[in-house]
Amino acid sequence: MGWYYIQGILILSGIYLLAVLGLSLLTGFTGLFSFGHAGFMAVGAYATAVATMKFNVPFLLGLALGGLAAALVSLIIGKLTLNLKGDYFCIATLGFGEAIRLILDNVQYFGGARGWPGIDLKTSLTNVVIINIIAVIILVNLIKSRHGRNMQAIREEEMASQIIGINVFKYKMISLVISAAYAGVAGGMLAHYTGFIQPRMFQLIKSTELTIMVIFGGLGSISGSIIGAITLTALPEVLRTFHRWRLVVYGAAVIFIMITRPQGLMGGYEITITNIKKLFSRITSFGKKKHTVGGDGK
Amino acid sequence: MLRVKNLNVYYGGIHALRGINIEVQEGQIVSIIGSNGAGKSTLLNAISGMVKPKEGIITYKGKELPKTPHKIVDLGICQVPEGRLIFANLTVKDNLMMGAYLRNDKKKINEDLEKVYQLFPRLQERINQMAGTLSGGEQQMLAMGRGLMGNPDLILLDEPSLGLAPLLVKTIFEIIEDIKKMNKTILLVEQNAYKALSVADTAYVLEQGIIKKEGDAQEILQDKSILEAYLGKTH
Amino acid sequence: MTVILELKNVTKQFGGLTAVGNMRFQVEKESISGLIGPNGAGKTTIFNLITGIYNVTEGEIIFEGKRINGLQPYEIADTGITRTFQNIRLFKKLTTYENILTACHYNTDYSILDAVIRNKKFRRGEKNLFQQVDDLLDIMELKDRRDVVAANLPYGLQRRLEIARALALKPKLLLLDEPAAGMNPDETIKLMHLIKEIRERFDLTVLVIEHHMDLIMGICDKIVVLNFGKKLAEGTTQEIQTNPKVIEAYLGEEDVIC
Amino acid sequence: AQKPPAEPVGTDEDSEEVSGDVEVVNVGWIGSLTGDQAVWGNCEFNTVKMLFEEINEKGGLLGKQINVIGYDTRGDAMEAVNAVRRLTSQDNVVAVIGPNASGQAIAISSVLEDMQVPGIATVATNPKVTIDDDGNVKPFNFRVCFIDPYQGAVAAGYAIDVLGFTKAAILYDVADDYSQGLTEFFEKTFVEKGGEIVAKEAFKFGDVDFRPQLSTIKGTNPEVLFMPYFFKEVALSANQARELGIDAVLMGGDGWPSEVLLEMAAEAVEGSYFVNHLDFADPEVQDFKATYTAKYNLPVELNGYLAYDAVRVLEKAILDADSFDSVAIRDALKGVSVKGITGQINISPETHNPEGKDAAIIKIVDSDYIFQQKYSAD
Amino acid sequence: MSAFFQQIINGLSIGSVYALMAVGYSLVYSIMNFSNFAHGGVIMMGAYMGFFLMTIFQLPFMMAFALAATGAGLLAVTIERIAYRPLRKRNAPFLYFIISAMGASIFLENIVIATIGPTFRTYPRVFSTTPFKLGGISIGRLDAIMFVISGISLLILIYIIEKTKTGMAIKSTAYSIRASTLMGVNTDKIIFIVFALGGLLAGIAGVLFGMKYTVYPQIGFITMKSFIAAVFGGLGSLPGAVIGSVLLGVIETLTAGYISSQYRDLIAFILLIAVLIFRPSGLMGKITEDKA
Ligand SMILES: Nc1ncnc2c1ncn2[C@@H]1O[C@H](COP(=O)(O)OP(=O)(O)OP(=O)(O)O)[C@@H](O)[C@H]1O
Ligand SMILES: Nc1ncnc2c1ncn2[C@@H]1O[C@H](COP(=O)(O)OP(=O)(O)OP(=O)(O)O)[C@@H](O)[C@H]1O
Ligand SMILES: [Mg+2]
Ligand SMILES: [Mg+2]
Repeated sequence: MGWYYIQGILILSGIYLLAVLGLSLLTGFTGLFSFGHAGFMAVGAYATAVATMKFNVPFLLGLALGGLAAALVSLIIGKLTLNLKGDYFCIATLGFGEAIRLILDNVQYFGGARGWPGIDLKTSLTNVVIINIIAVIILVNLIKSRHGRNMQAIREEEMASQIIGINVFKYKMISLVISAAYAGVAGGMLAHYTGFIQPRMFQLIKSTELTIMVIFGGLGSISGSIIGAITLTALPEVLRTFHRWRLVVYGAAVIFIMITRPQGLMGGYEITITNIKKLFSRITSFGKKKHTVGGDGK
Repeated sequence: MLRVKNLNVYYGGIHALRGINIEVQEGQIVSIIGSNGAGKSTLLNAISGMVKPKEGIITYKGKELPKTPHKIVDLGICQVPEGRLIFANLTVKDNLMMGAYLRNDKKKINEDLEKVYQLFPRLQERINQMAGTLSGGEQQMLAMGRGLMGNPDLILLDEPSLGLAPLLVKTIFEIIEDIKKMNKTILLVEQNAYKALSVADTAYVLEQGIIKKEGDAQEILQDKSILEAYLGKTH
Repeated sequence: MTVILELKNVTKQFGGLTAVGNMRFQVEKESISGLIGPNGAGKTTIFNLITGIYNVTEGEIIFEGKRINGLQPYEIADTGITRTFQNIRLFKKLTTYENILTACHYNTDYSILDAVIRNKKFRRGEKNLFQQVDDLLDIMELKDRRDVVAANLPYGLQRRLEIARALALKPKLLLLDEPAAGMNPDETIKLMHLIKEIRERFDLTVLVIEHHMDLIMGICDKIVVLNFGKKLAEGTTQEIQTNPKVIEAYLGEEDVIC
Repeated sequence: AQKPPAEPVGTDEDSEEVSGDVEVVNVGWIGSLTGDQAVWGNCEFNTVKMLFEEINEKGGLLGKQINVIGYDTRGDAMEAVNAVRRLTSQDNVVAVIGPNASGQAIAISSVLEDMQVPGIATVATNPKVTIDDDGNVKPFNFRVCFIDPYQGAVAAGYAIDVLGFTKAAILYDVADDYSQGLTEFFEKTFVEKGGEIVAKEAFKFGDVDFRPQLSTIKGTNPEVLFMPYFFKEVALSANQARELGIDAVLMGGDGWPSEVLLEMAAEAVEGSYFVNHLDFADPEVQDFKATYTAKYNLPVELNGYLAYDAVRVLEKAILDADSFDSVAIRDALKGVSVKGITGQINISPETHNPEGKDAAIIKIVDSDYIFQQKYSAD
Repeated sequence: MSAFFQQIINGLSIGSVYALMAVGYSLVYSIMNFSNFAHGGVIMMGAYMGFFLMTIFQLPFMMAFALAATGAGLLAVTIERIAYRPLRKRNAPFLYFIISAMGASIFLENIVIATIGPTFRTYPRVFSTTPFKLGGISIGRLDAIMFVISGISLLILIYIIEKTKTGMAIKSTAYSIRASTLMGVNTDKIIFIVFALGGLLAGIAGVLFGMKYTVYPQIGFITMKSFIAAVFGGLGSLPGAVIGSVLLGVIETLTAGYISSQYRDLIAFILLIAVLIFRPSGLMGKITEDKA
């Protein structure tokens, strides 16, 4: 019953998941907060559409080009803003996201605000799943390497990172570019899923939702991001019959999660085979020692 | 004046203080010594209300201490914390004024301010510098000065000589004795056990959350085993 | 004996305040040198200048014959200088092991692509790193705290971990900013031996700031004394201990205890 | 006699429910119940619910009760796609009414084609809603409103031919597809007919202050100022234009009519013209208006009329098809002809648009919407 | 020439709207060190409260104004209690606060849509809306009022923060809650005061905004601009928030008037980035060097 519908939700979750994975690298592992990722998705969506529809590039290559385009844009943005701290960087990315949308609204070659209909429907559950598996593997391998560790060091303490020889700017940039590329590919898949793109699909609220998914799942946890993306894409669907109360519940749910589980669902933990084993042995041995991360000051 | 009974503190699974009992007499200097991670700071934090004990009663002047830290400060208990915790975004002067936050006697405050400047002339030189840019030792002076500005009856000092030049360490201990003369009570946590014991009346040795030894400071200073464990070589 | 680090007329001003003025001294290769002076004399500022956290207002800093001022901190780390901080700066939420492992990143050079496809180069590189971390944990006696989150380590061990993290870079010059602060005399003495040991083991040059005279007098080949941003004296431990100017400004008359 | 307000329908239980032995057939609706377009969406949904109740009371369609399952789209195309996927595959609807914006309508069109369920858009005015890029008509997509080019052309034609203006200025919302569409075709027609566009200024959705643009426009002394956007912005910009001393005649499209407009900017819009789908004073409209207002205690927004027509078109198509089979309904929709509230609706089999539907020109006189004439672009 | 002055006046008028919103936002930022995205929601609720007090309850304007401002203050405090305090007690990083704030903002906007409805509401007319005329230039009455009110509230806030003990406690709490507590500061009370003040300003902004434009659930959207203005001026700096707002208003206006209204936001934004490249903490923000 309703497989077509469920499939649709799965595909959409998968598309968002891809963007969330990228954002997770940036936010969860490098400690940078972006409100502009919908903008990167937009760049990816339009670039992919131009490649496949105007130049007849094959779908997968088109996706790669979409990712590349988003990466290039992020390179420029990063150059300008990665030296900014905290909220300044947030607002700068927010502005860039909006700026990208404003440009797309005005450029009639892409259909302007009226959008671009008639894009071939190429995104399927199969290719979404395969691309996501590849994306997760790449991300996990990256994070569990010296490069990923350098990013985490930056998240923890910038000055000390510098002192141990980490080129902070470079690693922030790598993180931003990779995450933008993920968002770009996600955008391309979105374009070929709905067959229609329009600048207003990539509003600020989309960036916000991506960030909420990352934090909901738990910063610095890839399995958390996966759970976050799927739960939060599905949640509004589950609530669909609540009509206008739906977003009220959604807003309340976000607050509730934050105040009851401020480290997010997974909070830095990963679901891996070893961890499952550990958990199991802990349960069986009634072990109760658990290190809590206690900080003082703020 | 201060009595701690059967105090137990946990950090998550870590049992940091295990059934601590101490007593502080009015007008005395009481030293607590112990190695790293023994729980010294935790004890002071429990008294000032910054950590919530799981078990135990702390009474001050016969009454149980309130739970909220600012009310404890209001009773005249002031902590000069480990790691200084000065307000980096405020000037030196404003930091000192924050020390007197709960006081309203303008005239007395200004007198005390002068006193602090006398004790630490460097602070007077830097009146308008942002406290965050002070050197480590200057920050320590500021933290002490700020503590004194509260005009407390009981001062909790957490490693006041940390990071101070030898000359200044001497000064600090002189100041501690001065403060005692002003009829104030001091609970002193120090790594510099020799110095701490020499100024103290009573002392407690804390080890892994348990009081290992307590008694007259001079007696402890004579104790061979203590000397070996905490003083390294003697001079 | 060769000079590894040289400060030539280095000046640093903050607004109107001259924190370091016209500073000149040399550090010899594989020596342990001490930097002492009253609080606020400018010791930490000198470390900040050497490691590129502050820019020099005037003067030059020469390391192994090359000028390093003007470089980014990470580039200076590249040349072989690293440090610890007076106010501990660890990667707080990472474990002891991860703290050191991160700092080891220098000692392998696999690229991002290598990491993503997990090829041989990557595996070999990682294995080397793991080995190195284990060695360091051994030397620094942090083995039993391997998986404790740095923020939850007691103060003394945090300092030790900072040194371990610095050593992971295999530096030529190690700057220690008050490594014994917050340690009791016993621990201080242990630390003293440790510093000597690592100097031997890693052929290090060490420049150390300390207020614990036991430590300074116990290990330093040479001492530089600062006062008000200026050099007050320079010499061997013997010379310094008996220098009346130093006694007046810093040590105090009384026989010094720790 | 009045009935109590309907329960919000559309829960799963509702759709599976079979009351007595009368079968229930589901029809889908989508639109914005939340978000910045919620005003319109809510009115549409209310209208559809109300009309279905009336139909059911009169014995239903082909002996069956019809039930509407409505989902919110938040004005988001992705949500619209999800909602229609759910309607067509899980709720087994026979047809979909809505949505109220072109972006969403185009986004869902491939789902409708896939699932072979016809959709009748209410106020999606972009030509691409029913026609694909190659100019072929999309088999399952229909609409009951006229399209942007038509509306833009009507406004321009009326301004130049009837009112005799030759200098026009445009203020539009660059982030809005509707506004861009109208602007494009207004400009095209106006220039083709020999008029001159003296200023073309833009704002962005969410703005509330238009004085910078209006000050520029003022400097060009237009005779007519075309404002192709929705009534909140119309009210604000009209007020601000008057405040700045612009005395050009204001003109707009079907985003204008609303009680709120007159409430907010009665003096400023006095004497203005706009293109509409119908004459509000038309006696045939009054019945619906009165029932709706009595039932929901709200004024009817323009979308309500178009939702009304969408229901009528669907009703007629089902009767013509004599079946609830989606494909049969689709076949019947092609060329369906019914008297709607906005005029006679003849769905063209070639374009799936209501062809030959005259626009109504309305003038605001003494704070009232006064019908001027039917007007069609050539 | 008069067209140019008219544009400047337009810019000041838009800027004063941003300023009124930015001051409250910046105030909360200065103590909590995070962007309180729920501020827009509070502004919106303030506008609705004022509207209903004047229409349904038929209260005179000044009374409705005062009550709405108070109500918004209470609302801001409530949000702090529910959405931020638990995080504060756990020393959660600033990201969590932002997300919680966004949750609150989504919640507020949609609860209004679900209960009051999505329709726009128009304030009853209190002042004559005919603008002052100065030569060929028109100046809106409400604009002038907003300008004055944001100026006055700025001065009052600066006085409180720079000259009173409470102000010092606010600054110290902003830096470290822990250390302030040790000084005897009741930090919960200080935070209460800050949110109450922030909410009060939001309420004032909301009512004036509603009167000038209209009331609708998405008013919060416009506060995005005021956030950008606050960043422009330097986060946490109250004069910065006002100057940033006014400048942003004028720049936007001149861009729209003389360069391109299509790309107005883009150009304004590029300017913001340019400022941040040269002054990473905004125009008036303090550049805090990290001392090792
Ligand atoms: N916030 C915290 N979370 C978890 N564990 C903590 C926390 N604070 C302290 N501990 C642990 O509690 C124990 C006692 O710590 P405390 O700081 O009281 O020791 P101390 O005697 O003051 O040591 P030091 O001389 O290093 O200051 C230590 O094992 C420490 O690791
Ligand atoms: N960023 C800064 N801005 C202004 N003044 C500064 C800054 N950094 C340091 N100073 C000042 O420069 C002087 C030297 O500071 P420094 O930290 O080098 O002292 P230090 O010798 O390390 O002292 P300590 O032993 O107390 O740590 C101090 O007076 C300090 O206040
Ligand atoms: Mg301690
Ligand atoms: Mg120092």
